[in-house]
Amino acid sequence: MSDVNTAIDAARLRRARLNYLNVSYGVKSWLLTIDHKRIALLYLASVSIMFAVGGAFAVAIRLELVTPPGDLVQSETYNKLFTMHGVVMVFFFLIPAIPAVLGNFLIPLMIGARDLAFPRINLLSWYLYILGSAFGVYSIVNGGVDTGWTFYVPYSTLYSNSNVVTTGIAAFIIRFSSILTGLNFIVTIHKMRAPGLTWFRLPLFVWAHYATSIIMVLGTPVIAVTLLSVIVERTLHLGLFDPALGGDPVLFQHLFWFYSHPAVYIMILPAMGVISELVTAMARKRIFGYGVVAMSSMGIAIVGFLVWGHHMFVSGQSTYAGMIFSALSFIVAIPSAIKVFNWTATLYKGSVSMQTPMLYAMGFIGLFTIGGLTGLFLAAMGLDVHVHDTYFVVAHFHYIMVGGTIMGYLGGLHFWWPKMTGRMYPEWWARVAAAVVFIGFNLTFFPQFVLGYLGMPRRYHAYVDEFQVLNVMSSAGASILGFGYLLPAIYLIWSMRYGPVAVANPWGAKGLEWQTPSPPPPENFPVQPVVVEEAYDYAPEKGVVVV
Amino acid sequence: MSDVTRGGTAGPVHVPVRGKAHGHDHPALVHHFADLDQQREASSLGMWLFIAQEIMFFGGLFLLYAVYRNLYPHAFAEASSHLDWKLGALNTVVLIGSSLTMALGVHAAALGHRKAIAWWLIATIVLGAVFLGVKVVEYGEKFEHHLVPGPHFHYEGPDARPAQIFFSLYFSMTGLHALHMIVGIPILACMAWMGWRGRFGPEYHTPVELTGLYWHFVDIIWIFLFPLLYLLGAHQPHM
Amino acid sequence: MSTHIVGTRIYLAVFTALLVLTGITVWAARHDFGALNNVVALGIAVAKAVLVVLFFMHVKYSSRLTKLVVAGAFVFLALLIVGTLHDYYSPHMTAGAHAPSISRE
Amino acid sequence: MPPGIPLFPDGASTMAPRVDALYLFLVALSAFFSIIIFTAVIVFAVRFRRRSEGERPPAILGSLALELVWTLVPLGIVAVIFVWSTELFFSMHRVPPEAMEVYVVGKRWMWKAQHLTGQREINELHVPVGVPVRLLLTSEDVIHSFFVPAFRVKKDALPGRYSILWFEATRPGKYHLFCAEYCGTKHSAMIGTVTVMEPAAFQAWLSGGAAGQSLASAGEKLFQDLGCATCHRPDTLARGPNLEGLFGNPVRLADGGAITADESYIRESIVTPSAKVVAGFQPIMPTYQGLVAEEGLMQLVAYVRSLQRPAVAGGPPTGTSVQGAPAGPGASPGPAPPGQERP
Repeated sequence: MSDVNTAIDAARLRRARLNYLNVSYGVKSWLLTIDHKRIALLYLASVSIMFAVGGAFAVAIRLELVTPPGDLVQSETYNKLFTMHGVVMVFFFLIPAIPAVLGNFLIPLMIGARDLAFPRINLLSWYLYILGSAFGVYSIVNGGVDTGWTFYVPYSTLYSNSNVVTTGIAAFIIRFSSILTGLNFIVTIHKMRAPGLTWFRLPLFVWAHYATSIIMVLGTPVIAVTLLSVIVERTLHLGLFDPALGGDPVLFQHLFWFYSHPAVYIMILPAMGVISELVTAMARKRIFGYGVVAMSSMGIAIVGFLVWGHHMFVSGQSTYAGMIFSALSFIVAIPSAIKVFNWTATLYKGSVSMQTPMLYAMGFIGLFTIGGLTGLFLAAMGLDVHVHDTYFVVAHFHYIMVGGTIMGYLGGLHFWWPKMTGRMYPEWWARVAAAVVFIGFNLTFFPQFVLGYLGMPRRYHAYVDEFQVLNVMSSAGASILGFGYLLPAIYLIWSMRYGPVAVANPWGAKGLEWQTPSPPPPENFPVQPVVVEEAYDYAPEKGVVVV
Repeated sequence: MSDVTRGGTAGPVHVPVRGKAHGHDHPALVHHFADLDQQREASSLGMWLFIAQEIMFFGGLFLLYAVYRNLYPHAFAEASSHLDWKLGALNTVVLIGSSLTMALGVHAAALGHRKAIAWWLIATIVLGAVFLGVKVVEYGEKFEHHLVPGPHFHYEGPDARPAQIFFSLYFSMTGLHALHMIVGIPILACMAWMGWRGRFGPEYHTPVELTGLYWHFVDIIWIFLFPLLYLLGAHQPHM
Repeated sequence: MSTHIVGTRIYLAVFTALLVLTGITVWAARHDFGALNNVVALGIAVAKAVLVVLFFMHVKYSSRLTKLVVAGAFVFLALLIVGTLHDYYSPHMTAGAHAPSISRE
Repeated sequence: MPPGIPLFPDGASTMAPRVDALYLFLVALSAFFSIIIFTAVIVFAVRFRRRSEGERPPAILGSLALELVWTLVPLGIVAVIFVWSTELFFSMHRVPPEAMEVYVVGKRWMWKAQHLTGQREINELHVPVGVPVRLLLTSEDVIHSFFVPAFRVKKDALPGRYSILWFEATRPGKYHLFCAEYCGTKHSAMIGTVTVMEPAAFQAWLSGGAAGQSLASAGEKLFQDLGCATCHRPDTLARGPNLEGLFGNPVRLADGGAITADESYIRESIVTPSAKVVAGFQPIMPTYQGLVAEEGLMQLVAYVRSLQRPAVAGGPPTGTSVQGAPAGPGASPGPAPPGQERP
């Protein structure tokens, strides 16, 4: 291990090397960059800001819910708070977070390419993201929007008095950012792989992003046209969704969930890819059942398109349509379960290091397991009738999106931080933060399962007294969770300047991204790498090529 | 030392990668591609994925159409008879013609026939403009007859509400389609100019090829819009 | 691996076929085939689209990947439309409640 | 958990124990799998912790047998859950024929209920214990959702269509009624109480207060006021279908289709008459969209429902719930117009 680093350090000194960070300076060199690594950092900065904005709304929500009556803010304000929390977190943070930051940075490195296939389109994606965010921030500053992130008609088209149109435009624009990112990834993975890097040698992170990109390209346009029709209907009132004019509001729900359920997989699949990387690197072991894990990503992406009706069991969908959607929803649970089992089996007889990325990976596996299993409650129609639109659903999707996606994102950020910045983060602080996040998360969201089964509906500004104890627990947990998120924000920024200088491969991990210096040179690899072995080939007795 | 190599690279040896024989020094080659073939394949796949997302984008509107058509079959047929199927058929022929000239333009580009590229693409632009001109006439007619959805919509008979949905879909779908053509025409002009300047040849004509894919896709959308919008009520005695 | 050059005669043949099919669509629309009206209209449109995709867009001569992307896009479009229409056509168990309805024969 | 933290909601309907059983089964199943996964992850992480940097663990590529086991076993388990939960869902949709009817309209931000006897309530619903109750739900504006946690039932109330929810309360008491679908500013204030009473007490409640006229007779009044009877009459001058004995029976339509005349059909025929024209009639009826409020439409539905064909012996198609409603307008039963289906 150490001799590796020495060798690479020596090589680095020899070349007095340039990396993608110091190759040029100035605002212009960043805003006009077409280097995927710099664009990834632009995304990192922008999604972090949006995460902070969305988090601030969450804080206000949890503060309001400490007491049963709506006493902190007006109902109208509260409705805007949870709507904007949802809109900002889903559209501006969760969907772009892992693909646009980690995926952008890592996919070309992992497949031995110099850049994504379309670097200018990649930059365009970021500008679309910024333009969409600008509309989003404008909507917020202009008084916000109160429809819920789901924009259900006819409330959003006929009754809401808030900024539905500008928020719709924001989400509409940001869709194209997402579509172009997905398109770029698919082409890159197909056409830019290093010699010898066959499909079944790809890191699972790349497989996960490939599956995600399919959803981005095929699902996102549908929500774009749906939002467009809401905007048109709200402005011109043509009757597309107004029952008084012959329209059908349930049709909107079909269109909305056709994208928005697969969108959940846009959020979780990349995190699953991250976890596959973390588990193998931290256990220094091949993934258990590579082919199964890779194909389960594809299975989730495709079957995930066929389950949207489970959001509509009580909304007037036909009984038999509900039955089919329920059956498919149970089936889509299987590949997720398979992944969890395979990650667990990978640890068996491994050489497990309990550094921060591993803590996040373990947290992910635990929380995703709970999130996934509670998904079964919601796919089960007879039970979903009771828990639908209650805090049970809120708890479930936060276990997936916060417990899953954000744990994966933070784990990945720590794991690849040395590669991205050339600096190590402070290990002790990072472990503390991981523990605090885990505890705070569970305290925040586990009580919400109970609240949901008790019958507390979601999106309630005021609630009946018997729900108070659990709400107080949840709010208390939220303050711990918020503190847990502040820690990495502080020490990661600190480490960019003061952290110990990172070697090329601090984890002793496999994967092409670790074969180039930290931070990588602008062209990624000094020479074109050639792959001669399977992914995660840690075992010394197998597949070794000694030059 | 052995660790470095086990990581999956064959060490610091410069390995010749893809077919360098082909278009390796062409001015159009972008730095991060190994050769023109890789660049062409990547661009073409990108364009196809773009078309795939376009299909889903229009797909949302086709779904709205399918549901409301099934809910209100009679109203849709009757409303459809207010469209002039003759103009629709004319436009179909014009657009198919423009697809032909587009295909011939791509063909000329692949052969490197400088002037032929420009002329075929100009023919495509002209046909596209004819299509849009007919569309303007049609829209104007609808406007005069108060068939534009919104406050001025006026429709006789008991099916005014579903008819308004029909016309909303008519304007959204044909409008979005026309928008795609309006976007396409300047791109065609640009390609014609580049073709005239001799930028394309057997080795490199990807931009023309991709523009062609886009233009043909727009044609395909119309191929579906024509029977779905114009011909529903054709066997009804209305017009 | 360069572009396949398709002969201009094929283009002209496809163009003629498209014109003929357009004529058939218009003719067919003026005759009532009952329940088959949609099948005929959409069948002809699909045939035309297939001709354009295969010849004008060169998919016939393209890689399997291109064919897969084209097929995949249409499959997902079908999923969207069939999945939703299925809700409108399948029955509600509770008598008295149904979608803004489609009469069933 | 310390005392004072509620963990389980009240159960007060026939559905509650069945939903709870499935819930508890799933909780146990989730606990079982979570514990297995957690234990395995922690035990492996500790037992196989990295002891030295040079460690090289064995390469284990996978095991087809294990993959099959952890694919097929979960598949079997979800199949069981699917069958169980779908059966439960279906029984939530099989309304007992003897169910008592209540008509409910959601409106921002209140629930308005009308009993057949004419009692009206706002944000309250009184029902007897031990009797199945069928709610006909709709909304005047946006989508609402009628949710009674203690009964474990919920159904969206949609504008422009009817949806149906039924329950049978098992225990007298007062239970929460919530709106579960976000409906705007005062969504969280769209709450109320369902009061379950002993049958005798419920009868007393029904007969007490100013009930006024029954729902069907309110509907009849509306029917007359709107001039419906000009065309919908059982004699030869009828320009619209005769409504007597219509309810619950199949109707042949002008386009060749057929439909059962249920509440949704009757509502649709009032607001969108041209959608389904009865065979043998011209589409001449004007729309009443916007002219009659949802509650009025429900009264009309109740009235049409109450119209039985006097000539036919045997019970009304929908059981006891419409008893006490007046028997149709005074006009004598003439020959049914063409197209009117006879059972």
